[in-house]
Amino acid sequence: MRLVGAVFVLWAAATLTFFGLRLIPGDPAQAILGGPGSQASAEALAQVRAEYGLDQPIGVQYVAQLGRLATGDLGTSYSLKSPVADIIGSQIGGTLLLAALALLVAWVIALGLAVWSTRGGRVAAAVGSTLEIVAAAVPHFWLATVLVLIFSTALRWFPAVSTAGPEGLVLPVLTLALPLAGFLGQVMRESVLNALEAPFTLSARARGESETGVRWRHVLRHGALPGVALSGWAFGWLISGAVVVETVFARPGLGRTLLNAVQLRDVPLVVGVVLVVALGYVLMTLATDAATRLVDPRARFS
Amino acid sequence: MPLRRHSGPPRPAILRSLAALGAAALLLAGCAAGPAATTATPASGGTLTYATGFGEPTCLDPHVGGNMPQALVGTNFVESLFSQDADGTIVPWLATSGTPSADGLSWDIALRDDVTFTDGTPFDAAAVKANVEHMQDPATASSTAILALGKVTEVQVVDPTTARFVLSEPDSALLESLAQTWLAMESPTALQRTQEENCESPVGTGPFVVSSWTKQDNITLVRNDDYNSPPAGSAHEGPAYLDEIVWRFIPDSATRFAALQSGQVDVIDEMQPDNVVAAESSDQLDVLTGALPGASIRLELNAGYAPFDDEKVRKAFIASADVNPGIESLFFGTVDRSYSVLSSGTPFGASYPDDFAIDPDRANQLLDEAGWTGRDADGYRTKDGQRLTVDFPISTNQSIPAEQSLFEQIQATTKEVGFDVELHPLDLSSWYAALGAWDFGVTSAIYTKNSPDVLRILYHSSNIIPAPSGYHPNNAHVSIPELDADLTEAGQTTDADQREALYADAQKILSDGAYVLPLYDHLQKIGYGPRVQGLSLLPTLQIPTFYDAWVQQ
Amino acid sequence: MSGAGRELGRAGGAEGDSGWAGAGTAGSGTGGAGGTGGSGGSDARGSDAAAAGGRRGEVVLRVEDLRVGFGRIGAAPVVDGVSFELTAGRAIAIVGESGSGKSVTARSLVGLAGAGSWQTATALEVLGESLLEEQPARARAGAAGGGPGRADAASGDLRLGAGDSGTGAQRLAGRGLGLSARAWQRVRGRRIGLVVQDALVSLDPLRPIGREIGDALRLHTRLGVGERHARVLELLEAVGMPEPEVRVRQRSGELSGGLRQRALIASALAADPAVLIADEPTTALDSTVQAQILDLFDTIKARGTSLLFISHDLAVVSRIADEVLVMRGGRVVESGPIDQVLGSPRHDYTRALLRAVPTGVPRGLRLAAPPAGAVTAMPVTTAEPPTTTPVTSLPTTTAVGGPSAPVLEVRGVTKTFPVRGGPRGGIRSAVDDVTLTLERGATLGIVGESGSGKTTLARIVLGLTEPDSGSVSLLGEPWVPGAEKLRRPRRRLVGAVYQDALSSFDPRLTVGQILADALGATDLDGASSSAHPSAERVAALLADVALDPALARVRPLQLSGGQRQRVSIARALAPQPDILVCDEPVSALDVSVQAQILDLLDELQQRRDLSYLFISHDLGVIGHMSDRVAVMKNGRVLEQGATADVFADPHHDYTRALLAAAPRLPARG
Amino acid sequence: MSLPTSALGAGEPASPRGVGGAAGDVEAFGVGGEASRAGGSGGGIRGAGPDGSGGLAGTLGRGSGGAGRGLGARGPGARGFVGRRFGGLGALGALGVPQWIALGFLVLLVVAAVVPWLLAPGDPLAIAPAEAFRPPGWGHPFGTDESGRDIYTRVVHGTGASLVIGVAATAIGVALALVLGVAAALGGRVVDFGVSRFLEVLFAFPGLLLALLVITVYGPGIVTSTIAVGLATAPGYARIIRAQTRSVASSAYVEAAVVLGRSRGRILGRHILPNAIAPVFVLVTLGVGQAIVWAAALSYLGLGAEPPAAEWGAMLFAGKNYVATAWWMTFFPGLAIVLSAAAATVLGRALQRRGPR
Repeated sequence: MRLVGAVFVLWAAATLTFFGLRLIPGDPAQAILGGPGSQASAEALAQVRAEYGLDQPIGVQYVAQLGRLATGDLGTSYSLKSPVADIIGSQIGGTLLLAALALLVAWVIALGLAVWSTRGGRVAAAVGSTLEIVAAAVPHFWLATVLVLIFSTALRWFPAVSTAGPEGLVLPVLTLALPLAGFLGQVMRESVLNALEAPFTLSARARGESETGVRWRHVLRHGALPGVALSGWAFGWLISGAVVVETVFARPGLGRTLLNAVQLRDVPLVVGVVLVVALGYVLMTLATDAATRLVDPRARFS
Repeated sequence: MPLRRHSGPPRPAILRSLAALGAAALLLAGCAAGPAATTATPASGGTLTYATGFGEPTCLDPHVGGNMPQALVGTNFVESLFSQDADGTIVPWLATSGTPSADGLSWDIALRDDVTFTDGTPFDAAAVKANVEHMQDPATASSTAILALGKVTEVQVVDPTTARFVLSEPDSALLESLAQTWLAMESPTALQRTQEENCESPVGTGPFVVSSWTKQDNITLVRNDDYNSPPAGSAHEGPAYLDEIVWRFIPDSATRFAALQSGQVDVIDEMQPDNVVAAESSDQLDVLTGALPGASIRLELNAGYAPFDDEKVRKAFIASADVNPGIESLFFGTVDRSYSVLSSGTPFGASYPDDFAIDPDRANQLLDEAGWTGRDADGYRTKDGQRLTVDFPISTNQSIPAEQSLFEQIQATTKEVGFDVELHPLDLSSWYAALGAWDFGVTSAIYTKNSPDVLRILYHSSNIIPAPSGYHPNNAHVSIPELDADLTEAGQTTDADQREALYADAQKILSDGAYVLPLYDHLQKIGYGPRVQGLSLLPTLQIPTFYDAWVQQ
Repeated sequence: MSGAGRELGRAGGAEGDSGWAGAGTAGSGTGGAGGTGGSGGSDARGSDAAAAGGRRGEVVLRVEDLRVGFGRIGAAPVVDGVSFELTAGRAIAIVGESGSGKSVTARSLVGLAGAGSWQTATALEVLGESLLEEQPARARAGAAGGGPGRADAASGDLRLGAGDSGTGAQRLAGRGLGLSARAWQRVRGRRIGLVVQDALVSLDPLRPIGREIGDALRLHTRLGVGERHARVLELLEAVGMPEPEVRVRQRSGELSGGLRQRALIASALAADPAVLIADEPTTALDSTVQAQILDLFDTIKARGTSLLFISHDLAVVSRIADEVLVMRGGRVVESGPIDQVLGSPRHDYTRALLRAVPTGVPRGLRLAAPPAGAVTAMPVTTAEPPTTTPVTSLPTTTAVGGPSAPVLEVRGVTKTFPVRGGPRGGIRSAVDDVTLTLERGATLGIVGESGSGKTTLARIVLGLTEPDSGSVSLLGEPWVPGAEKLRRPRRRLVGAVYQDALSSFDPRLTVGQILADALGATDLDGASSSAHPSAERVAALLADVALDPALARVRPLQLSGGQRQRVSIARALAPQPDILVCDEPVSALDVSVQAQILDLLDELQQRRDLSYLFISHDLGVIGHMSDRVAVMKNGRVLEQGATADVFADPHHDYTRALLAAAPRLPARG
Repeated sequence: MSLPTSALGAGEPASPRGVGGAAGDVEAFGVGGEASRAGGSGGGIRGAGPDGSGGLAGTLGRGSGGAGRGLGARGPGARGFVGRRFGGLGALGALGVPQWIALGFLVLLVVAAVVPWLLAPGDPLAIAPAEAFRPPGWGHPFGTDESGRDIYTRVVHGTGASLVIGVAATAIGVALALVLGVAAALGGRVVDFGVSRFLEVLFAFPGLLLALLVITVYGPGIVTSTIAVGLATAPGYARIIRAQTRSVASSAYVEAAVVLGRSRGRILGRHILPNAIAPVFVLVTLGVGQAIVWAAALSYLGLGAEPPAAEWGAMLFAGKNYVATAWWMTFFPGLAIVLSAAAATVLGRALQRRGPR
């Protein structure tokens, strides 16, 4: 059932993208022949249209593309001229690394902030919740600019653009992670507070557990739980954020590929990226469901 | 997506004239002298990192498509038959000479016999023939070469070192055309491969070789140790100094400059005006500039459709569009106001500053005369209930932010006399679509071409008719028989004085008719850090060359 | 009033097991009275403590003049002058209704009264060791906290550490006072075990119970991992956990309520504390399970662990405790040996509480004291507020049918639900071939434990759930199954009263709107609801259920539990129904409030000739309310008949087990 | 770019699951816990069973609202949507200092949006090339931009556009979501299945791409980016509304209405819709801030308001090119975005927290 659902999601995403791109002004044949404005000859255009089946009715094109997708063939990029699968294959690693690190960092920040600020008194609680709200309200592009100004231009601690080494990941990851941490932190704080007030923590205290023990052994898990559940959503959010971050920090990745592909009307590439992202979302959702169920037996019994 | 300039559009750059490019030469000489001021002796070795804002090529073979990103990176690994010196004079490169037949219907190009492509294939006449065929193949979809070689019917291999270009009609610009990177020579062996493969790693004779291309990240070029074919005018012979060039794509201009400032990259292009100023005032950074040949940056008024089909309205617009203060403040003095349609890097440019005087009173009067007498609630002029609206599609790829700000100022100053200029920043595809549909009142388009013949492309009435791709270079919709005649004749004659007179007349017609509002020269602005020495621009297209460049270890 | 305290003190001394310090001001006396009692008790206690000798009689927990409050120190204490002594192997119970302060008392003994709390006591000792710490600033604290009656400031009016639990944000009050957090941690679990309220959610749902129990060992013993595991298994065995090896790895969500409570007790006992405090340990449990847990406490007590047992349920208390303290509004109103307090209560409140227990009270007898009587005169805010005198002037509707005409017949009703997560395609019978008859003017009680299917049956009768098979007829005509459209015109004949009254009210509506809505429904063709029922009719309805008509303007949220249930009843009565389906209508209420509601239902039935389908897990309530009773288990009716017959002579084993498990008061006062 | 509405406290987890279960934790702005915190001293004293309802929490709660709030607590299992109800404007009484600051700021924003000239009499579009790139100082408190326009004036005058985008985008998203969510919740299995799958697809679709497509098709501009943000946020809202509506539809008070014999239409109109929609207003408050941020993101990508509109995102977009030389061009519009979004969040969360039982 889940599989059917996943396939449906992928199909619908592909369909939506396919027709969505057809609404956009711009001739795909032109895109194939080196982009808009190129002085492609009429014969070249005609040849390309025939070759790619662009002279067929749109329904036929759609069925053909769906047929190819069904066999796992993502097609060939109009603009980059290489197989979409190869392009995605070469770009996905960077984005996944970025997204995974950002998610991890966001998690650590959010959970740390939630746990810290719920034990340090009123001021800490206010500071923690203000930080979360402000972080969640910061647009990434602005944050990226500010981070570069401070850490790259002024302090020269981290490079402004991505490098092969890990130091180049610091600013992009922070840019993505901080706003996300704001969101996760808000949710985790609630959950930490609830856990701190839950009878089972009273029970743990009554057993002689220290405050640190209560937090470490009980509260942390409960605080993390909504974070796990939200990770599927966070994945989609990170991909959208990656478009901006990859552009600002000149990192290779799916986000930049997607943006370029849309602007170049590279239908196969856009469809390919959308499918991969949708697949990633579906997998992420399944994984977080499974993880939630693993961590929280209540989910199994409800 | 941040704005990029030039990433997509082709740069048809056809050289039709052997005439010297005096004005450009002076400018170039001055600029190129900058880095050479250091006295240190060149040292071999090291890696240089270049960050481009022009975008990532979709194919490294400059024959395929043919745009600025390809030319920029391609200059490092492929070479042309000819080059130009700072004066614009054709100088030998892979070819030693070019001789036209008496009737002008064939050219014999003599080739060097000691050059080998980096894959071991010898460079000879057969290679030239294979290259021309490749460029002319519709599947290659070369936008530049197809036009530039439009008159070449075939290439005959006379002997291994002589290639004969057979023409359908005389073409005095053939050698200039061949000087461009988009018509550079590639290994015929490599061209046998699929286009996909050739796009990944084209093989030329250049000082560097494509080592790897990580999409959306970088292209790595390594030194060609067997290199022996520097263009005339180079500072040294033999292989290049640099071990390696890492070619990166940093679309965001602020990030690009930050990377240069932090020393993360050594050279950047597409510098923003404020960054140019910052770099020039810094003792760490230097800037290399050169005016790109062809048309200046200018506004073209769509005379084919309302409201600019009325000359009075066009004149009113130009009389109210006060651009000088903006050019001064937005560009921090890095550019000068131009009153010529032609770039200062192109000969025969003529200036008519008086035609562009700011005079709001006159503008109002002209609009009144043109019947735009009403005013609506927002202060815009109206005629028969229609607002005086001018749509202004802006290509966010082609127009740099300072330009876009300038357009906003034009919008503000023309509003005072009642124009409702509506700015529409568009991505490249949408922008071309808008232009193709004549769905605009005014626009700004770039055209780089190493000859005043660019005027014919831009303003000959035949170019109102769109190319199969839907694009029409004559965006001003200028259709004047006398102008057509001037431009055609100027393109055929070889007499410099006659050409000057013809072009001056043509430009006067354009100026009188108020079809174009010239703004300033289109500049190549290259910034580089303290490690870099010996960097210069190749005069043909003002592209940086790294053959003589070296880095301080 | 303070005489009670003195007398108790004597009684305690005579027993030799616990000396009762002055129990503060019991009742409406002035604050000063408590003071004298307190100091007197202090002396008495001192001699008792000196006399205490061997293990058996040793005082393991001594509490003197404990005061706990929240907010400003000394202001509005929620526990006000509680004192007692607990000796080894004995059990003391604290009994009281919501808000009496009994849970706070229990938790403050381990320094967990809650965030923002303050606590003072003249003595608090476990096994002779004081849990108070002398503070140089005590004089100030005394001035802040003590009234004129706090005579013994010189001997140390001491602060306990304010609660270091809770959200940290509120911990300010605990700053620098009382035991250090670390010292409290050594007490908790090791000296005093606490089984906190609400067993179902008091174990971390994300951790295996073995880890939860093992935590106490980890914290208080030097046992290694393996030894701890072995000990955990022993503990589980000791608390009667079946298959301990399996259970030890399960999390609380995988255990039934009874097993959770056993695991929780095991975790509290793990480090072998001298005192085990159990806060409402049986409340959420079915009566048979409750009986088992009480047996477990007996065993624990028999092993020598002293028990402090907190409960609202006098019957449960009577089963386990040696002594009892009756608390109300933070004060001990009466205390003494269990038989004495329950057998011959001296305080009106105790008497009222005992009287309110329905168990064994014949049908028709009032449970609550007459309105405006002693109970409501007590200066305590949390009890059911005074209500207007029940209106007697309404003309009683006369029954149309004969006395034995069935108004509702349930025939062979079966309902199954698919079971998720079980074996493939598993189904569970919620209601299995149930046949019942409800006669006019009578009450049919349905009793069963959780999961017995009684609520599903109620929903079927209400036409909310379609049965798989079988039928229900109403006044002889088909009712269920059938299209809702056909049922709707006769809906007014059947009203419903729910356990959770609050959630049955639209939160946007005021009491008046809710009732007006219900009155509007009287128009039989439901659609024509435009006619706005008058405020008078709403007021009359409120008066019917003895509520102040002024309450029409408030939202149910602002009402007390008893008031809400009255509104719920008023709503059910609005369309002039013949039948009320009452699903656990009193199980969320305090016993005194429960008594009032049951009295109200009784009275309404008599006045209006209503027929009740009355569902409860509580045999006492069922026995008091029902003419006939049906015993349900696993969806089946095991036995039904006249209430007296079934209770006196149960035919089914399960019924017998239920009756045996139901805690009873030793004797009616 | 789907709005993280679930993060705002009311969302279902990603999987199509009911309201209960693990969802309980995600949406665990549990009433009980909330109440005791709000009361200031309840600290985990949450009753269950006879001793619970209103017991300690009620006793301990300070102020008028405190006691009542404790009453809803019936153990964690009972928490969730049903308990979270909107208490109307009475909630304002419970605002703390940060909430009042946020409210004050939002009032200021509304003033700036409605009568900008009160706060900034200048013309936001008036250029003065000679005055370009002036740093903040006398005359130009926030400095000037590349065309010499006063940034303070532009920020003030940009409030309207930004707020309208935020509110309109959220309104579009919520309106769409209401239709989808209510249809899914009440429209029977087939409709629910269809709508749920559709929403899942939208979720799986990168929100920014959805916005990109909309904008590329219809051209950039305030209207388009408003629609784009609205569309992209709709699925998040729709899930919440669906869950909320289902929860209300299966609530005890709806059953009570059935038992009273009320017709389906009347139950829908009188009970289900009002109770399902009430919390949406809170979501809108929370969503407006995020919508402003996302609209700004589109502007940043050059897809938002057309120049020279004084819209905050567009100002950021223009300013980013001069970030090294004229930081004030990005700082102040950025600050305006962050503060507005944060203020809306603070207030929304206060309403969400204090309003319900």
